[in-house]
Amino acid sequence: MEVLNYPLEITYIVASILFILGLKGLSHPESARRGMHFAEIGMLLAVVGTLLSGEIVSWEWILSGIVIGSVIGTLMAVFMPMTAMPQRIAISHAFGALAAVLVGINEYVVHTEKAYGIMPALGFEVLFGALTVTGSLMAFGKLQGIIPSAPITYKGQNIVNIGLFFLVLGMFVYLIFFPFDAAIFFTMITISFLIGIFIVMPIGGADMPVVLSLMNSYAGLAAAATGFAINNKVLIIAGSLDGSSGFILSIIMSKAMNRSFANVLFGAVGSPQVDTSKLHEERPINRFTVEDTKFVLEQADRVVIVPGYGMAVAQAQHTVRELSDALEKRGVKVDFAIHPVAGRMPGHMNVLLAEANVSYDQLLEMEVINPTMDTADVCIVIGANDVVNPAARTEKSSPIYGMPIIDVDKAKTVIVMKRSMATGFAGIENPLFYESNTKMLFGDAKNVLQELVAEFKKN
Amino acid sequence: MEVLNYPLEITYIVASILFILGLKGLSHPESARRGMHFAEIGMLLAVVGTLLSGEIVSWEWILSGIVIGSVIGTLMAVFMPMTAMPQRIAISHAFGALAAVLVGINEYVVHTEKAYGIMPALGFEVLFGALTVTGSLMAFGKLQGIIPSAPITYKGQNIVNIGLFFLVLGMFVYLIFFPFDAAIFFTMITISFLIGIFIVMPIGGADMPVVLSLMNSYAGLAAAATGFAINNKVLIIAGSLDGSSGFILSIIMSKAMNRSFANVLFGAVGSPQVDTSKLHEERPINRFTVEDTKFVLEQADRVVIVPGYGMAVAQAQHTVRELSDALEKRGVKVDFAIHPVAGRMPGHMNVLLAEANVSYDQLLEMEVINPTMDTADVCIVIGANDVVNPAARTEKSSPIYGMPIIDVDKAKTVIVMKRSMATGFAGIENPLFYESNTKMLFGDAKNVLQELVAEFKKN
Amino acid sequence: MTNLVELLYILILAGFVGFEVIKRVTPTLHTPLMSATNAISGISLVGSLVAAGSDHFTSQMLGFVAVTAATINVVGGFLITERMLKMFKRKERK
Amino acid sequence: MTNLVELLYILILAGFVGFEVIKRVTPTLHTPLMSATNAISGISLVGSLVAAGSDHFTSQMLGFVAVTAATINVVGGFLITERMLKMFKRKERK
Ligand SMILES: NC(=O)c1ccc[n+]([C@@H]2O[C@H](COP(=O)([O-])OP(=O)(O)OC[C@H]3O[C@@H](n4cnc5c(N)ncnc54)[C@H](OP(=O)(O)O)[C@@H]3O)[C@@H](O)[C@H]2O)c1
Ligand SMILES: NC(=O)c1ccc[n+]([C@@H]2O[C@H](COP(=O)([O-])OP(=O)(O)OC[C@H]3O[C@@H](n4cnc5c(N)ncnc54)[C@H](OP(=O)(O)O)[C@@H]3O)[C@@H](O)[C@H]2O)c1
Repeated sequence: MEVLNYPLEITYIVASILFILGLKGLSHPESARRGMHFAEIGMLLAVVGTLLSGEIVSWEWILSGIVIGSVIGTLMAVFMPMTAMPQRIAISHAFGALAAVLVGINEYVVHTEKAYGIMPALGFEVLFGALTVTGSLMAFGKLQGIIPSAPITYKGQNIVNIGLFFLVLGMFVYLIFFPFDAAIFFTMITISFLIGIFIVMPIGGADMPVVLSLMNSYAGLAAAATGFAINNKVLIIAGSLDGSSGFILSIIMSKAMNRSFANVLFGAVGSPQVDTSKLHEERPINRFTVEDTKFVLEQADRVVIVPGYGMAVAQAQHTVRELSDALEKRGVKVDFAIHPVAGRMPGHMNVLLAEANVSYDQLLEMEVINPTMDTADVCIVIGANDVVNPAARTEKSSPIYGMPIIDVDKAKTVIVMKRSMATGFAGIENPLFYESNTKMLFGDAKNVLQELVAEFKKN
Repeated sequence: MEVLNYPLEITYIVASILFILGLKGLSHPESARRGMHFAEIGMLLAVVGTLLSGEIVSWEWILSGIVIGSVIGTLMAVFMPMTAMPQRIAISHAFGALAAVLVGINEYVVHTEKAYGIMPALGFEVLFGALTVTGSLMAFGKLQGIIPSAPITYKGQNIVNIGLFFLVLGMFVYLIFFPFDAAIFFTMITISFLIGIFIVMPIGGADMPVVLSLMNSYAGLAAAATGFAINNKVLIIAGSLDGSSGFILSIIMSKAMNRSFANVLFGAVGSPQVDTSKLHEERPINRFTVEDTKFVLEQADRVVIVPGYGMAVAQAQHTVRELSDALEKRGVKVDFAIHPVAGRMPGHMNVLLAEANVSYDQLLEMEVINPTMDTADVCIVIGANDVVNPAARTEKSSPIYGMPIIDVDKAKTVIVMKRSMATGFAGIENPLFYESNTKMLFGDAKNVLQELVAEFKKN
Repeated sequence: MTNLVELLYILILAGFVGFEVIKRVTPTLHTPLMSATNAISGISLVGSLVAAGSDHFTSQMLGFVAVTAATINVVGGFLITERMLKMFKRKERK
Repeated sequence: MTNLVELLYILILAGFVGFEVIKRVTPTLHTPLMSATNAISGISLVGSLVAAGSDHFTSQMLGFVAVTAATINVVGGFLITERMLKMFKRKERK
């Protein structure tokens, strides 16, 4: 029996409570910052408590690590553009998981006798940790454009992946019974690293957000397993919180993309490769100019703006805000309709518009705005496509049938800003564009919006 | 170190999960019954697991207890009228807490050496258990009318109660350091029994629902303490669930009654004793007959029914359903508006109306119905008073100012059914009755409704 | 209590779970909630069984009364909750 | 692991808490949520510190790298979350 260090244990309990309260704060923008302060204090307590616990006998490596880590972390946080958020989260998962793997290896090689009793937890820890490290790095590479973002596939890929998976599983079971076999231990880690690479390889860049959330979940599981291995409850709790978070976000995304969750969980995520060139129907569309748009907007009492991935690509969020200001100055009521998976990351549109100083109570969720959509005079769709595709409501044969969408087609006039008739992420045709009340305003979102704002400024 | 009985521990884990899932089911009437089945299976598993754990060496007392308990429990459940629900819950709390106290005493007298190490938990257990037993019995007596329901007060009451409280606290602390003093242990239990009686004595019968919820909370705490004492995790979890439930319901009630929670927690709950005889203003009221009412209802497209404590007193729920059916047959849309503290128990109105076969999706919560209240042609208030008092919105000086109410006064016509101009639970005047669009229909709710339904049946 | 710290964690976490879960219980079912938690608090039955089933006479007596009381709670509580919940129905409306 | 059972309870309960709490996170803040949990997952720092602060050279080396990596996670994650949350403001509207 180890002797319990009660002050340390109490500190850890308090830290756990603070983490939970921190995440509870995120239920509303009002309480979010206070919540994060709770979580930060929790982390500080856990660290300081550990440092003062009496287990620390040498300080030089700790200090070096903390200083170097803080500098790198601060630089990354301060100089990173908001648009690079997915990459940053990806690489950060890799770091977190790496720490878990190293702690696990240390337990195994240094505290050998103790490690043997806790092999199940230790195995989980290094296994999940290792595949999260390389999986996240792959995701980072694809998002950053270092690795080609297209799916990399080859014949027999599934067989190789499944084979490796069972190989690792076998080694894990073997180690539980014969933990002394260090060669197998390290081989298992190496193969786990490989699996991380292999399972992300065949996944297209656009699907990376789902991968990110899964990695979040896995990193959480690795941390929880570490908690079991070193008998540390705060690790178990923090790990479970992360695990649930990643899990729930993956569910939300897969639901909103109309994919089964199993499909996502087992890594069979691939960008749909539809040849869109032949899709365009020969039905007529209505084109609008910037002047037409201004004319229609001037008549409106209520305008709803629906942003999508195109707004992020064009970096048009600030210009959108200017348009909204110009309209409000003329007494028009402006709301933003935010679809849960607009963009490429949960909450993507909200962060961009918040960055551009749009008030968060103007950002309405799909369920809130849809019932009022028929009272909108004009709906401006800015670089959104799939999330406003009425085929999800009407066409049983459509791959997105059943997915909830923003009912822009119920507004009196719909103005769609995009560069072409091209399809969005799902690669499917959008009948909205051919509706009689839909007007197409072609061009890069930022350029078009700048012209429009300039028009409003003229008089 | 005790040797762990893993199958038993796993059974307990599963039972804990099932309890949580069971309560989660209550988030919707649709999932509620399945949820309760989960909780029942959880309980069965916990009991069977314990019986098979190998710790049981004699069966006769167990079997007798289970048989007798089951018979009494079944009889109580089958023959109890729905209106006696508060009493039943009260007495049931007493039984649950009694079990906790007896388990605690047994630990102390039989497993003496072990008990001494766990005195803090044991003390909590018997202390909270004992005061819950007598407190619940008192509440039962008041609700059932065995004990006069009026507050029983005497000079110096507060001083006596506070004195006893500190006495018990002192003994508890003493026992932690000198656990061998059995006399003190049993004196402490005896005084706790007294405290339970004394704290409920000065509380009026109408305030018993708050007492009930608090007793629920205390019973939960006693169970959780038992869990600490006998190192049983499922007791801790079930106890925490009960504790939170009682706590949250007390908060909801005290909020809806416009009392501070501290006021409730520290037992200073008393029925407001306002002399209502002189309150009635000399302003004119509009009286309605049953025929008038029928006439107005026939013209209506949408009718909202607001039940209150008077409906429960008159046992009028079935007749209300008949009225609603008669109206619906004529094509009138009928909704029920349920205030969170209408009646004398959280959810009181819902249970009564469900008993009378009203569909639960017709029972709308206050927040849902209020925004639509101005589209109601007629609003029928049946034995409700405080929960429809517009003074809560307008009169800053009113004791209920700020309490959320159902905005019946926004309907085109309001028909109020009650026996007189008497006040309700809060003992305050209701300006609603003097509004020009309010019509008073005096009489016992059941009688009046029966006449009304008969009128509708005539033609 | 060698595992006091762990039990504390369990208490705190179960409190959080209880709080979150109970907060989401629909007000429509607040009365069934009261009787359901009442039934669940009969979990003291588990401790009572061990006492009643021991070979020590005092334990048996205390345990017998405790088992009876807790069983009333469990059986009565669940039956009455079921009875109430059975009443909550959605009618097919035309 | 003498307290395996308790740790399992903690894992399960924390999972329930996580599930309930995360479900209530407003979709508006899903991106900050991702970076906040990312920062919290830097809790591995606690284990890393013990390794880096031991008197065993291998531990020190493994620990040093782990401390660095986990600190990047914690510091970077919280800073970026703060930076994002600071952007969510409510304007006074006329
Ligand atoms: N948010 C998430 O968490 C997440 C995660 C994974 C996948 N997804 C998926 O991503 C999709 C999101 O839907 P969405 O409607 O936001 O986007 P989308 O369906 O991908 O459509 C974006 C549209 O923006 C236009 N666009 C691109 N660059 C533009 C520019 N510079 N200026 C103007 N328009 C531009 C494109 O048309 P042009 O080329 O004609 O301009 C494209 O049709 C959904 O299918 C969702 O399932 C989301
Ligand atoms: N639900 C809870 O959990 C709970 C718990 C504790 C306290 N409370 C309190 O209880 C009150 C509930 O409000 P409420 O509006 O439901 O009731 P109320 O304000 O108590 O009013 C009930 C009204 O019903 C009338 N009435 C009584 N018997 C009747 C009969 N046989 N036929 C027709 N009418 C009859 C009474 O007037 P007449 O005498 O003129 O007929 C009385 O004014 C609130 O103040 C609340 O704070 C509720």
